[in-house]
Amino acid sequence: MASSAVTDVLFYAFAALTLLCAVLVVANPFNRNPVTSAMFLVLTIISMSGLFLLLHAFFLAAVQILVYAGAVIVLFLFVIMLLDLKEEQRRRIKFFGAVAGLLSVGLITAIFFKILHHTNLNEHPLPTVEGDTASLGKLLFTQYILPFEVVSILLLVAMIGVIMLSKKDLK
Amino acid sequence: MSILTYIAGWPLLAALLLVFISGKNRVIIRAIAVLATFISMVLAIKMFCQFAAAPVDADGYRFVQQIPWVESLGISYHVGVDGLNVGLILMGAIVAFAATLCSWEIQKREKEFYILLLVMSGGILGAFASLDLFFFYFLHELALVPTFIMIGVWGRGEKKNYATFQITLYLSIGALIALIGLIALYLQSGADTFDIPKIIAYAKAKPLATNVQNFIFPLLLFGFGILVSLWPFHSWAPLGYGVAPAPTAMLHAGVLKKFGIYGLIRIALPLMPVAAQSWMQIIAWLAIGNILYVGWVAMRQKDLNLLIGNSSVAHMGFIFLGIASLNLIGISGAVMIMVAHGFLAALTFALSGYIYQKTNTLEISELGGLCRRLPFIGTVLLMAAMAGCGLPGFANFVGEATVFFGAWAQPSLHWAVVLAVWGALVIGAVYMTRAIRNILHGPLPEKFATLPDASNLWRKLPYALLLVSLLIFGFVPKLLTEKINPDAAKIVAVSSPVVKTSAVALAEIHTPKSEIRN
Amino acid sequence: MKHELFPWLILFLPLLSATVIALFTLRSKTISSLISIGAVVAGFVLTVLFISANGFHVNAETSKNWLSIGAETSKNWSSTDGITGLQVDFGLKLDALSLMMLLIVTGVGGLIHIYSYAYMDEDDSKARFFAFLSLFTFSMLGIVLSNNFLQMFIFWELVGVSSYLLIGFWYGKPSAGDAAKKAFITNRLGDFGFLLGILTIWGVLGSLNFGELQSIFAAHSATLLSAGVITIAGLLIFCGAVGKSAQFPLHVWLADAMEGPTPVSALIHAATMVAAGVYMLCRVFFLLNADALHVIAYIGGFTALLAALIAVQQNDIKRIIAYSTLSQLGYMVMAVGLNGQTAAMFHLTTHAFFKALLFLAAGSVILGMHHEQDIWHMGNLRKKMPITFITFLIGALALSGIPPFSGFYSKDSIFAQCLEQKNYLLFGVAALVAGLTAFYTFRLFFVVFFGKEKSDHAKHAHESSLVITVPLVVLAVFAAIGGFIGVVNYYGSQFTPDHETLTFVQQLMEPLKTPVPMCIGIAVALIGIFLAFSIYKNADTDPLPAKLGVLSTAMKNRFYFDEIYEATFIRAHDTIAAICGAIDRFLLEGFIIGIIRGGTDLSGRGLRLLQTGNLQTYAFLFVLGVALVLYFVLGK
Amino acid sequence: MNSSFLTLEFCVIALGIVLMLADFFVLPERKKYLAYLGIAVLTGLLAISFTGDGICSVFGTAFHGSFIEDPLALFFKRFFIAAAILVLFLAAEFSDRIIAGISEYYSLIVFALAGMLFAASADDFAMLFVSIELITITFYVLVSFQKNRLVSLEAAIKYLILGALSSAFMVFGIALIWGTTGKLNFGELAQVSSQFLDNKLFLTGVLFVLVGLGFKIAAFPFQIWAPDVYQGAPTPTTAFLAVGSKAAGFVLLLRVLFIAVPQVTQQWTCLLITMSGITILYGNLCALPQRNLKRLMGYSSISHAGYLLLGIVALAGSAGKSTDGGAAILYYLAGYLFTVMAGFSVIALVARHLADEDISSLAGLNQRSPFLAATMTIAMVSLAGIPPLAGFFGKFLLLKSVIAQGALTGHHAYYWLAFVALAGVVISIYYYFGIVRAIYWSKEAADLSPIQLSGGAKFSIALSLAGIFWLGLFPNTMLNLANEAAKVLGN
Amino acid sequence: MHVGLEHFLTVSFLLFALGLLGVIIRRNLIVMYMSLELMLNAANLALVSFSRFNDKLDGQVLVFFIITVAAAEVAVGLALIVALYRKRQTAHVEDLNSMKL
Repeated sequence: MASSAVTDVLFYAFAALTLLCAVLVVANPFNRNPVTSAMFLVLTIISMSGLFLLLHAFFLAAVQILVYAGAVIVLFLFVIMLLDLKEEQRRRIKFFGAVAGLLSVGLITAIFFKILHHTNLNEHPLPTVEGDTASLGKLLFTQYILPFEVVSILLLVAMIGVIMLSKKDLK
Repeated sequence: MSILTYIAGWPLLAALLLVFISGKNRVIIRAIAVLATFISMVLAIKMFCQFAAAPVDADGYRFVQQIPWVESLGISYHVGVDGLNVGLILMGAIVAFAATLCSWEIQKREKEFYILLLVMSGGILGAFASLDLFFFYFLHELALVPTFIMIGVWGRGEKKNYATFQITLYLSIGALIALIGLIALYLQSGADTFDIPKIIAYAKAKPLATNVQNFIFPLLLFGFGILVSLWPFHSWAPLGYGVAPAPTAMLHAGVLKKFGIYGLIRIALPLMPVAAQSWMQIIAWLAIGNILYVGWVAMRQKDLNLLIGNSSVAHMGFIFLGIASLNLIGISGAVMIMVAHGFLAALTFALSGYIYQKTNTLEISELGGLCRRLPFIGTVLLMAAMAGCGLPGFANFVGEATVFFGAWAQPSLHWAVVLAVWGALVIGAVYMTRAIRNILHGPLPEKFATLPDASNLWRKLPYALLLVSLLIFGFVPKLLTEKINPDAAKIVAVSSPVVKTSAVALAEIHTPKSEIRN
Repeated sequence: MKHELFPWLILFLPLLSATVIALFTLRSKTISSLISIGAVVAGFVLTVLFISANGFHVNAETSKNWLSIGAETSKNWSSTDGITGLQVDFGLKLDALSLMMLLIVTGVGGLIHIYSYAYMDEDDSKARFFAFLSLFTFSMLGIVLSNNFLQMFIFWELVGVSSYLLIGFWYGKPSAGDAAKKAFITNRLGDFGFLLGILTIWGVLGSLNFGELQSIFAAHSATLLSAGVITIAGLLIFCGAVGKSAQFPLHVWLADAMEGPTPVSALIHAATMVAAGVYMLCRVFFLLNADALHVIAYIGGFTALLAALIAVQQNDIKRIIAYSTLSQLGYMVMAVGLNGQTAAMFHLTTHAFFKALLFLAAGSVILGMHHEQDIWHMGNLRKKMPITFITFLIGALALSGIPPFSGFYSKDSIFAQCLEQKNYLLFGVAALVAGLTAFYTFRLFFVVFFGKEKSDHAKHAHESSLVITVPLVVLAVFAAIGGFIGVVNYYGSQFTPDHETLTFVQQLMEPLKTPVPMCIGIAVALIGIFLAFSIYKNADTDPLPAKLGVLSTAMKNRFYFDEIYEATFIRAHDTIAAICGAIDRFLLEGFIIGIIRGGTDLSGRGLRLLQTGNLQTYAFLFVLGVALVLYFVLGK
Repeated sequence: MNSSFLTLEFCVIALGIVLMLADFFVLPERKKYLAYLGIAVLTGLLAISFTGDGICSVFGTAFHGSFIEDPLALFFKRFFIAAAILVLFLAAEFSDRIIAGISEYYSLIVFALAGMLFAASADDFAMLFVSIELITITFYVLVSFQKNRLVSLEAAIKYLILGALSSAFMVFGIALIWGTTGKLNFGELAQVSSQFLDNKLFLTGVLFVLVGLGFKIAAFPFQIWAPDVYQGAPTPTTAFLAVGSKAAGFVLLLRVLFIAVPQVTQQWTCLLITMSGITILYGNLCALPQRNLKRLMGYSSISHAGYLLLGIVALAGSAGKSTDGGAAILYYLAGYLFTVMAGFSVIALVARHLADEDISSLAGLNQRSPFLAATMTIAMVSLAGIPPLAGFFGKFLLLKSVIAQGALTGHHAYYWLAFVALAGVVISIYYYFGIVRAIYWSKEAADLSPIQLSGGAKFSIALSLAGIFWLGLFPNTMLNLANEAAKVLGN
Repeated sequence: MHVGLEHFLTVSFLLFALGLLGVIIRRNLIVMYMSLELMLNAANLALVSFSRFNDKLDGQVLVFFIITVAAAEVAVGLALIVALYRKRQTAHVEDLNSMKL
């Protein structure tokens, strides 16, 4: 890491953005329209790809933006628009549910941090790996060829499923 | 093939055959059922007669047959008899035949009824003949399930569902606790086989550790105990028998129920002598619970079947007392009662079944004076009641008296014997004679003026058969005891220390001032 | 020993007869009754033949092993090894005691059988009746011939059940059913003690055989007879006798048992069954020590007095005789308690004659009266039923102890025994009872046979048929001469080794040896008869209640024993039963099972509430689950 | 690389594609019979798996260790194929109720089968992930296939959200495991996992994977989805979910717990005991008041997951010394397959014209079709674990393996677990017999018209029944197979 | 302080927790679904950072798979939601209430 100060600043910036946007996805105090959530999700994803860049995962950073921001979120928006979910605002988050949810999530988070705190992460001083397309592709098509193929079937299945679910009934 | 395989196999085979016969052929179905149980009974009698002459294998069993079944677990189909189960198998086969004859009156879904009845008969005969722990349990369960179904489908009365529920749950719990005990036993024995003779031989050389014994013994005691309606886990029995169709009650109360005790004697005592010793007093207490408490409960019953059911539970107490005595006399007596009570319970339930069929009620207060219309049934019922209160001449007396003597030989059980004798001679007499007084004696209600008695030989046969069996063993108990003794002695040899009865008593004689308190 | 087979035949002929009747000839009254009579008469003939061939003092045993478990232990009873075996023989003990009893049972029993032939003629179930009679005879013979305790217990029980069957013979009558039940249960109470006594003896000595036990006792009498456990055993065994011989406090069944047909009353309650208790006490006399005997004597005496008092105020002809039986049995038991087995057995024998006679005569009266049993509905029957009248008179005299009738001799020997033992209290009781006996017997006698007819039945009464009167006459003869025909000899030689055989004249004069008891006995009897004569000669109603007041009511109501038992023993049992029943029903069946069932059901229904169908809740629960597992594994 | 290992998988995928494409060439009314094509092919494959030389008898790894062929994998592959065959029979019966396209339905079943086959052979976390996702996503679609029924969609969405949630946990777990150890392959992980026993990050990772797999098998506390999904899904899907998906979860669970991280598993015996006990009780207790047959089967399936966990507990406790627990699981699953298929076949056939599958719809079944009545009875009795049927011997083996641990270690927890299992069995007897009672002696039987069975239905039910009896009466063959397969899990 | 693995992991954990929270408290199916995406992304972030600091690429390959699978899942999920909406005119969890207890 050549300029650690810069990367540090960038990390904090991206991390803060990611988390802030994530909070706004989940619990936007001003607006609970799903569209807003989706937009903040896009932001989250984009700032995450910034983090990916910091980690030298260039290919994934690109994929993240292309697939997630470009395709998945668009899909989300498309569906939201299709469904016309206006009455969402009228329903309020239930107090009890929120407290219980916060409590259990808080518990998990607390355990997380306790664990993280207690774990000695043996750091490698000089990471050299680069997540470029070529090396990733090589790995994907040699060692991970089988999962890759399975994923292709998975996509086929998903396709069949989506078509089946979306098509109008003939009868 | 061992004759035992045929004894248990014929009813099962017949059950299988019935599956493929249309339910409309009532006569054929009955004929097959009767024939199968008849053959099985004849074979059982033949086996009983040939017992003494039959060759004995190395472990002391006769008519042995062994076929490996699951080698990796050490399970094999292994049947054989010795003195402990020869009487039970004979009794079971006779009762099965009688029960089949008594099924004459089942009107609806006969085919299914006979199938279940045959499965039940075959299963329990197989369980008694089995010398492999797994099959022993397996076949018992096989016989048990039809009981629930029969009570549920063909039972009578308002409490049918509740009774079915209770008997199912109780017996399942009992069987499963016993199963856990048996599995633990199999594992702890270290013999790596389910073969009973092998386990016993192994345990003789390498006895189970005391703490292991103390852990497993109660599992078997209470597991099997629940199956035998050991107090205070008895409440399923009277109720269940109260609603059960007569043939089911006959087979279950008569034969199937003995499985638990047989298991205790066959498995628990020889393998866990130390634990048995330390549980002796508790078993005696529970036995007294059966005899006295349930006897009193029986006094309160207003329904004939409930009364018989409770009395049958009370009788189990004598068997447990015999087991608690842990000596040759007591255990021989226990085995004797098992056989005797099998005939008796079957007989009484057959009779109550007949009465119910004809009068449509078993409320004692509604009956009365039946002797006038039912001389045959009435006489047999009277004799059964007398056998039930331990009258000499019937096999029950021999067993009970033997148990009393056996338990008396254990000075620490004197108190129990006193109470048990009270239960046998007084309480038993009270409820039995009360019932007889109210059912057979007194004036005959108008509505029963045309009751038909058991008219022909077929109808009389099951009752006569059971009664004669009771009388034969009552008059000539040696037929059984001679067979029981050597094998009971083997069990006692491991499970009982030398009893110092007369030593104690005589020491007190020599010091004139001392008193003996019971 | 000649005719070894005869005793077996005697024993089993009645059983055979019962079986044959039950299985084959129930439809034919005549054949059945003849079979039954034949069996018992044949038994009598065989007994006579056997005795004439072997004499009374055979002292033999024949036995077969019946039940054998484990090793023979009786032989080495004194070793310290525990009892490991149980040996029960089926054997016959033949000595003067049992042979005399055989004669009585088959002889008197035979007469009763014959009498029944006519008495039960009208009954549809005559065949069944004779089957029961045969069964009863078999059981009684079994008791008599038993050579060991368990066998005796077996027949003891069989006697109980056959009496149950006979008492409840007219099962359609509710009272008969109740009486049978009562007799059976009361007997069972006694048997409870009996069996425990047997167990105690066996537990100590390891044997059940009378002969073996006797020799053990003979060899170790000092240690054994002073042991507390033997006292207890003796008393427990005596309980059996209390039940069967209807001693206080188990005397309540006997009077009710009169619900059975009259021959049954005669057979069971005079000659045989009730005598079994006394017989048994004599049989096992060797193991009764002084303490036990003491108790026995007083119980006997008390019973005698109690029953006599009750008898004074009864109005049912059979009940009066029944209480008289009780009272006489009290005598016998008292005699045993006073070491007078000979006297006891003597009285038992004569009593069998005259009491059977009285019962049968009463039966004849009842038959003549068309089944009317209340004495205050009778009267003036002496002319209409002369044979009955005469024979009844003989019986009554014998019962009252008027010389030279048999009762005089036997009663006198009991009196003498009291004095010999210097037990003046019991002597006083005995004398009082003798007076009462004479009084109530003749009360009955005068009311029934003298005075005027008190009902239409009495006016139209008639003498019974020959089949009935012939047994009466035969019994009357024995009741008259029974005192001096050698009975006492046979018993004496059985019980007292140095007994000298008396000649006929010596027997006749025997009471003179002890003039005091003789005189007192005769005196009180005469007083009793005189009182009865003066009060009841022409009485239409009983004047006594007015004079005795409360006492009379108490007597009439049998001193409220039934009520007391009802209120205590039976009530207690019923209460306990009710409690147990309630526990069973509500606690075990209802509460505990209810809780388990309800708890299971409820927890099922409760848990199910988690499955709200709401995805949010599901997600929450899922996450909560993860959190729990995390915490469970790593959180600590 | 030995790609002949993949013969079965290739054939199955090809079959799936063929079935899918056949949609274009087959007349609509004939499409129903495509199932029989699938059945024929799968039967052939099953036969090959037993007889084929060099196809299934050679064991080893392929694709850089991400794919493993061993007896355990082979056992499960046969199991899955058998399950798929029976499900296809059922689906063929069900075809008239699937309006969205029956050939797709068949092909999706076959694709799910492919996912299961991959899962059986998965030997690293990547394979684990993709195969399990293949199964899950296929099931989302399969569950929603009766999209004209609201419950079907609703079930699918519940399954989807909760499934995705569990996937997220699993993925995160995989990330943590890989992050701390640097290994994805199970075998390699096993060699290093002992160094990470106190690395809580690693343990959390394993735990999260466990969460994902626990979700698949519907073990407490991840069981919550099962009743709704079982109830809403089309019956063949439910059946496949109950056997196939659950078994896939178990094979992966076995591999992860006992091949990848055996030492960790050993540490967690206590957790597993608790999970198993509560799962048994939960399933059985909730089933008690249940009236909807399929929902009841959902609860029952939870309890059976609990019983199966007994075997896992035994394996965990024995630390690889004894594989009895594993064999018991395999045996139990085999029995469960036949039993559940028989049960669901009856439910599907009886509730054909009914809106819901209430227990009362079974009323009078013994008059409508004695064969179906007997089948249902036998299935329920077997599920309750009563001899001489498959369920009994399976439970016997499971109990035995657990008690063996109790006997060996002297820990009472094992005995308590056995007692809990016992209590569960007793409770279950009650509701299973409730079903039997409904068949034979309920009074209000509205519909008494006889039920016509097609040849295929008869055949498949007969097959299931034969399996139930075969496993109950002649356990030897299957037990040997199971023992052989379970040896993989020992050390 | 030098930014290291634990910083990235902290972000990842927080992201995961936020996603979890969203699934629990939001009632709109689509938003729930987005929250699930957040959780998956948290895993991705963890994998990528581990990949960097472990000096191995396998993690990134996994991320690749995860993204693909997630996309497929989203497609199916959204199709389902649409199908449900067509049937029931809602995308709200509380309206999914036809099966319970």
